[in-house]
Amino acid sequence: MPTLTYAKALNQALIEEMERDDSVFVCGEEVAKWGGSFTVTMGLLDRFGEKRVRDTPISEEGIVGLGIGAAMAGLKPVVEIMTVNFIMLAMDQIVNHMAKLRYMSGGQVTVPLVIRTPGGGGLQMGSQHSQSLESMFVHVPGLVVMAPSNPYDAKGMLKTAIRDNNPVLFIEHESIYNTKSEVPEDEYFVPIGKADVKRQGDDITIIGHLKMVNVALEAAERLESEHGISAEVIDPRTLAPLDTQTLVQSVKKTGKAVIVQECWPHCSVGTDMACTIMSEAFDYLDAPVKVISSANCPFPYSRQLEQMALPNVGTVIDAVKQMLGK
Amino acid sequence: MPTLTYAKALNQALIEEMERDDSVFVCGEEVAKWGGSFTVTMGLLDRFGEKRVRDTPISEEGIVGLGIGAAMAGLKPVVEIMTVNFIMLAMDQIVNHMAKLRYMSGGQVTVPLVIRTPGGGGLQMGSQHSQSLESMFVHVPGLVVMAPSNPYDAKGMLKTAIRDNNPVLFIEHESIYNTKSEVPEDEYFVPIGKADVKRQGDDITIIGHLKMVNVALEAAERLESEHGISAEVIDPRTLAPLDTQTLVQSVKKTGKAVIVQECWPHCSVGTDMACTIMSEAFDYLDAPVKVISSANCPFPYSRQLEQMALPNVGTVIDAVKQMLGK
Amino acid sequence: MQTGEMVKEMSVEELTKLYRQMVLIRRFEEKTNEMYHAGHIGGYCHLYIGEEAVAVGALNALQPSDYVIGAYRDHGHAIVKGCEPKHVMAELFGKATGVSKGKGGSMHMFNREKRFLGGDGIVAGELPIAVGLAYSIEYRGGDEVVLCFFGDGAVNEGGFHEALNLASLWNLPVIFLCENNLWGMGTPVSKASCSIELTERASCYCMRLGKVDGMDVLAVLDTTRRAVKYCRNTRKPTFIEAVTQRFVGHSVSDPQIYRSKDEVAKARQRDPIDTLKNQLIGEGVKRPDELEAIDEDAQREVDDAVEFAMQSPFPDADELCSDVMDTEYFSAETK
Amino acid sequence: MQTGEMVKEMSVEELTKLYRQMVLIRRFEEKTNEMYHAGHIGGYCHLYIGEEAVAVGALNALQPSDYVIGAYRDHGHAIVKGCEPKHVMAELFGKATGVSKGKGGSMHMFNREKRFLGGDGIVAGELPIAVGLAYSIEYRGGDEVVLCFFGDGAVNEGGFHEALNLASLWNLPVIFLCENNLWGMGTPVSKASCSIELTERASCYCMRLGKVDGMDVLAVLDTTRRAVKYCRNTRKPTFIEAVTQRFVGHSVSDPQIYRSKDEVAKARQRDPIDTLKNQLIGEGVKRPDELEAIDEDAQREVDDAVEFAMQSPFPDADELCSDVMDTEYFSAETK
Ligand SMILES: Cc1ncc(C[n+]2csc(CCOP(=O)(O)OP(=O)(O)O)c2C)c(N)n1
Ligand SMILES: Cc1ncc(C[n+]2csc(CCOP(=O)(O)OP(=O)(O)O)c2C)c(N)n1
Ligand SMILES: [Mg+2]
Ligand SMILES: [Mg+2]
Repeated sequence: MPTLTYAKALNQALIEEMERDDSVFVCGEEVAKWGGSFTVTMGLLDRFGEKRVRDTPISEEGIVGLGIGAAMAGLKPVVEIMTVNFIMLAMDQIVNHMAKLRYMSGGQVTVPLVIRTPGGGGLQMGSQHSQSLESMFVHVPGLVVMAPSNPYDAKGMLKTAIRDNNPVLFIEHESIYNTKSEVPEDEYFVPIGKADVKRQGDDITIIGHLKMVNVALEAAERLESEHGISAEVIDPRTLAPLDTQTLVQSVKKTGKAVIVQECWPHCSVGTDMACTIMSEAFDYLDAPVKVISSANCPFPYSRQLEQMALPNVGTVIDAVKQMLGK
Repeated sequence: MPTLTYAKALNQALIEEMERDDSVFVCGEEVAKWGGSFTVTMGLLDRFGEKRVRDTPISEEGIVGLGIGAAMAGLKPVVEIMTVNFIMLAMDQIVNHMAKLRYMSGGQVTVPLVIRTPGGGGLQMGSQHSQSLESMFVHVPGLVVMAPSNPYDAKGMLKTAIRDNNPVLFIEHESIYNTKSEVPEDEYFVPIGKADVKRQGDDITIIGHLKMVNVALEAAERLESEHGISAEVIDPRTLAPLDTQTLVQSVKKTGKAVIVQECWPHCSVGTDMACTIMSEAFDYLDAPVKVISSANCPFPYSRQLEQMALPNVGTVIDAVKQMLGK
Repeated sequence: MQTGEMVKEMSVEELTKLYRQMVLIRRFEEKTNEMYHAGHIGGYCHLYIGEEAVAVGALNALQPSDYVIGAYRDHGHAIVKGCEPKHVMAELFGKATGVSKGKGGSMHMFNREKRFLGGDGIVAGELPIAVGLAYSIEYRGGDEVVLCFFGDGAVNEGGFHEALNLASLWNLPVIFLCENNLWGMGTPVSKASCSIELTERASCYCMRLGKVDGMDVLAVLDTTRRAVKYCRNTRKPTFIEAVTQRFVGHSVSDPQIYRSKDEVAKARQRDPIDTLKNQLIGEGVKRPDELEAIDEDAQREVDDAVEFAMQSPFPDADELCSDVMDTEYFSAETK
Repeated sequence: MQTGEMVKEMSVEELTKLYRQMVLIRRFEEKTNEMYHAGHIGGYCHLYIGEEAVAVGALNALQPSDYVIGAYRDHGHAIVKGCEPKHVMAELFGKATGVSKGKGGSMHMFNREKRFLGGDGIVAGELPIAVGLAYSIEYRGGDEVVLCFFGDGAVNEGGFHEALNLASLWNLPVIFLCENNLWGMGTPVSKASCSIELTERASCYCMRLGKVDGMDVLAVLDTTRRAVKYCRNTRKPTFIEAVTQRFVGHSVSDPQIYRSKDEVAKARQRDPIDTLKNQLIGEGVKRPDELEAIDEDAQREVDDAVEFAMQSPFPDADELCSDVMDTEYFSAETK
């Protein structure tokens, strides 16, 4: 099976869907000539031309609105917002329009728009360029929120997102675009709302999304080899709607859970999942679910400080050991 | 003691602070001539003149930015965003600027800006005008988030918000502006980060904010008189920073908690508090904390549907009875 | 064209239609106000009384396949673009038979089939969406245009700016029609916009500009027709300012302390319905009694609409959580 | 004024200062690039090489109490407004001695005392804030002005529109200075703005407009001086487009596939430093060896800045969660 980077897997998904369906088009800042800030749309302009691969002005509100309108009229836009930090400028279009048009119109209008946008920290981008803001979208009913952690999922999920009839916030992560994994040549899809057990284990469940899946997996390996602890690692993949069942089942089995996220702690994906798990697996839990988040502060620029702000393998291992009394 | 409406109590707070401190000014859509969509700024224009009470164009991003700049230069702006729904247009200024300038500047810059804005549903305003979006602000470090439930708190909290040196999101509720309570004539302040036990009880803790405090209190009265259940009712008042201690102490005493909120369920103030309580009072809990939220859908216009979408006294009573096996 | 000439050139049917639509909206809105105060309608409710000539004139310049999108003062636009008054009234009543199943309400009338894509409650929120609708037309090589309505207040929102730049930059067929009724709630244009000439505010987007008397339905029709023709042929956007007047409050519950009774009285002297009525009678197109018959017929239609709304059921409880998403998510099996 | 004449009229000190500041920025940015690739600097890092004449010319038109705010390409602005190069370099190194304690980084240089209110990483994010700074001046009846820098790309953001309207509507003393370097990342102005004349894009806000050759420091100084004078006297905003060129990539890691080597080579022929150098020598203000001494001195200052940054400590761990809030919340007792 060929090995692809996360960026390239996304690129393939776009190419395949654009070849299949004329109504799919891509627009955003620097997606065409530049090939996307993170190279995801590289080569698309040459292949599909300017009508379908379009550089836009720096107008986040405008281009999300553009995507909504085009989707309402039956096209399948894939709008790239360069990073999730800038999506704050398009929140009105997302929260008050994209998420509500179907409902407010009594089901007449559909908005099959995919917004692709990467977030995450760890690259010393500073306070305004390091955020993980997916929790805000999970808060709002009417949106599908997807967040792939590896090339295989990235491709299969983006293809699904484009085919699906709902508005999708498709969150990527800036510092995993070059990570590689095997990606089948045959067409495949990763379904919406289906978590993936990335590693089987019995002693504890570790849940993470995006880059934190890698962190969780590495922690799990070391917990096994260094401490004899068998950790199950689950990637929800879709954050809304959440595959509660898979998470709860695992926790019922292990009796313990750690959630690790790059989001800030409050009103976050992490505490929300923790609440759900503690509610639904209450009698199975040996200890409260532990949520490891980024520090509750804007992200600092300075490297050491930033590293301290972010969860890492060490913090996950420590949390697990503490929970298991080891 | 005189009895005031919530709107009038806020109005008094503004007048007192503006009389005391020349650097306090008010601006926003319809705050001057109209007196504020919900009458909170009524009479201020006549009293303080246009420089200090200013109608703005419909430019939410612009006027929040204006408030930030003025605050950075040492003024004390109180910006009104007509309703929290429209604040989505100013999210970039709030999330990427207001909340971060102090940190990014290494502590040099302070932003003593208060943004007042009401949210909430129940008035058939439809999907775009009925939201409770405070969870999004609680998610973001760097902001104080306050949400008074009654005239007394409203006045004391707004005065504190204006005097405090931090950026404050001051969330009001559209359908309680005419509720009344006693408000002292002497000056007083309600501190940031201090929850209030609105009713003492032993069997269960009910937590709510804004209008849901009234719902919780009414439910508690009926639980007592109709079912002999003694419920403690707590209003966190400040949502960030949260007075975790008061909440947890109460739950340690009662062993059970219901949280009721008008927010949507996911990544919300409610599930976040539930997660905190379940973590910190894990061994004291007889059952998982129950979170009652608005239905996970955009708010419908039709009256009956809307009423179904919102938590009410009945849903709180049912949840409590179920939890207590009654 | 002088509108006097237009009366001579247009067919009786066309002229009658304009008259009837304006009257229908007027009666509809009056009844809406009554039903609001009787407790049948809730929430925000913004009436179009006084401004009828704008929607009627502009929408009659379109072909049915053209898209329309607008703001929250949308009852009139919805009706002219093809929603039945009874379905609009039922929406106001929050009934299952409403255009949006009772879920949208006053600000969110939709009729996808008729290409009426809403009612938007966010000032200027519809402008970027209009640009997207136009993009879809160009994408498919169609000949439709998009007519986008918004108020004078919307001109100061960032979304206005981004939308007009995009439409101009990419040559997209949108007619941006600013309904300048001189007020945004209690704020006059002069307190909101650095220029009171709203065409000046749109002058930096390299698009054709027009200004029209929004109290004259024939003038609006004429100006919009030219704009539509230009837009359809050149595939470029245009901007029209229609200066109009709302004879009533911003919403049904506005006490209007910000403007004088005099101002309103003066405005009412230029009632667009009377203007057309006088033209029709003056030019011998219709007799007064014929117009009265139309008035009565409109009143009947509105009364029927109320009756229909009254009789209609409220949405079922399971409507609360339907239409949020397409819960049949795509999966490989459904391929 | 012809810039040739300016050379004759200005004092040697003034002219030397302009020259030195431009050279200092150039050397600073070259060193920054080097330090970035050596791994001492991380994140996004946008250099000002080629554009020096804009910040130097414009900022020298101000008095110290005037406020300045700008975008992320801010090293040069920070230095000219009064940050010491060593503190800017230390910020880039993420050191505790940096202007923002190492927490801000390249895009977030701040010096409150000198009234330099940042570096902003959000395109156009600083414009509404600039309006607020100006409001505070008017509120207090001061005579200061605000100079707000932003790129050509910012013109298409909604925040630009809202800010310019507000400043014009309320007569606020902001100089909106658009640094048009022809590109926003890989997008030329013609692909982003409906008009390539950015003064045209600002023409609808009823404010005075100016355009200046941003490769000529004296022209920028002259134009900005007039703007500042106008602004200080009339308390009204103005807009200036300074057309300039970045000689390097958008950021230190931009391969520049979107433009030809030729374009860059041509741009470099109008190096603003060489232009001033030739004028100074030509008019006999300075001898070549004197200018060389200045170059060397600037280089030394930059080398010292690096040395300072190298030697400085990283922030303590407890800095992570400090400066988030003033945790001494107001309470009645602290009254
Ligand atoms: C983004 C946003 N801000 C504020 C409001 C509240 N609001 C509703 S209508 C209105 C005035 C709009 O005036 P205008 O655009 O002139 O339209 P008109 O009501 O005159 O038709 C305002 C401020 C809103 N709905 N959306
Ligand atoms: C709101 C926002 N959108 C996108 C970006 C990403 N971005 C950073 S710089 C840039 C180009 C800006 O161009 P311009 O304003 O011309 O400034 P220049 O870099 O040329 O100085 C973009 C798109 C951003 N920082 N902020
Ligand atoms: Mg208006
Ligand atoms: Mg540029």
